[in-house]
Amino acid sequence: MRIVVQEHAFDPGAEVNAFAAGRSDMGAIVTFSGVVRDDPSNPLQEMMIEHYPGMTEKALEQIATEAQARWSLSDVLVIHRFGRLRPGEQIMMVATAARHRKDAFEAAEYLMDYLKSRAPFWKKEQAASGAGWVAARDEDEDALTRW
Amino acid sequence: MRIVVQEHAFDPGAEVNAFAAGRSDMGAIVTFSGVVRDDPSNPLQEMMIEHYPGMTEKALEQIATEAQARWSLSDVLVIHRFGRLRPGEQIMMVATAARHRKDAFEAAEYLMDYLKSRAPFWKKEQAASGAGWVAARDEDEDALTRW
Amino acid sequence: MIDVLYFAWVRERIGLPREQVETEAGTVAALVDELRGREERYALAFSDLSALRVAVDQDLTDFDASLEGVREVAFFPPMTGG
Amino acid sequence: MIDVLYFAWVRERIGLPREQVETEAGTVAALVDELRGREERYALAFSDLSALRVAVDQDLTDFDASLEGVREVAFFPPMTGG
Repeated sequence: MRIVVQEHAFDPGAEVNAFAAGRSDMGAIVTFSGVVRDDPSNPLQEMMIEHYPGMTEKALEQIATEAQARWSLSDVLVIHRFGRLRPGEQIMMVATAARHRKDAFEAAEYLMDYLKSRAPFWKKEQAASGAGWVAARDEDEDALTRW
Repeated sequence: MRIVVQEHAFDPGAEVNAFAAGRSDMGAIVTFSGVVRDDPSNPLQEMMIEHYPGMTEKALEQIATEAQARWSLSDVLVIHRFGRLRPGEQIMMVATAARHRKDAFEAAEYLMDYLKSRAPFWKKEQAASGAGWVAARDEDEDALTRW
Repeated sequence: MIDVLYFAWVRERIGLPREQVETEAGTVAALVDELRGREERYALAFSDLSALRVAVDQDLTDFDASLEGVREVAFFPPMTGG
Repeated sequence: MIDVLYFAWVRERIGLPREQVETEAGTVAALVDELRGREERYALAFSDLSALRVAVDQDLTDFDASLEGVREVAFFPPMTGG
């Protein structure tokens, strides 16, 4: 298991290749990447991600440990950035490896659902129309009920 | 949409980076990679993947087009190899991009479920104990009923 | 004249990947009956149709499918991609 | 003495990211009541608890949670990671 919380950019392709490298015990690898999305009707200048140092790492480890307990996984990777990001930049990624695709897919969705609503990150957008905190979506909270 | 059927190896990290490059209209990217899995109790020497040239490309395009009709996707990528592969080598990958993660995850799972049972590929394994065709699993056929 | 293709263990049992078949069979099932009558290796390959899949002009179909106007028929086991 | 941390718009409304608070409050709710009584900016930040989340010693909890032996309490809006 590898959990990384960092300010600087990362290379998702290099990360997924390193995650898979030299292993033949897993048949399925699923990745999810979150990207700063722009809105042509209200151009985004930057996204500022705030987090809670200490609790962030602890929460991500708890979520990843729970995923490993629920599914048969060979490995789990979580990378999440904080600080200033521009449109098109990678915010975060998760990767899961398993013998079978069902485990890898379900675990990746679980990680994302919990990471969205239970890891202490907050996003503030600076757009053409002004600045504002991104509001949590009810459907993200609701997504947790399926697990 | 990009569909590639090829004999030679590909670089999954470079493919996912190229898939995401220069785009800020999608917030979520999901990838699935299938890897040749070894079995320590019966070491695999190689996997031979046979396919049906012509029908393969047609079937993959139909599956990807149906995924784009069912979910709101920015882009879809499917790469599948044929020929001889060794343990640990990448067999195939799919990638989906969408504004929201639910679409990207569901479409990737749909692509994989259909690709498993509806694209004309067959695997033969040459292992320590001898050679044999990989049998289709009932659960792969059953997986289609959920869509 | 129809191109008939075989894949995976169907190809191995019949011993060739494709052949041209002169037939007046109206359906895939009738073509299978003709092939079965040819030689033991065909009879063996087609002994259990539930273990086989068929594509007509590169579209998956079933054994009732018509062969009218068809150029290519392929027989193979259930697919195992991914 | 408890370290009290504020994040996102809670931090902005209160005007600081953390402070040390001398308190004998037995629960998070009691601590919130004390903070509300301090100044208008605290009253504003804590005006709607349903819009807030709380962590005690870096674990998410609720406003009934005990403060016995606690070193760190954090207040923030619902999280928006990923």
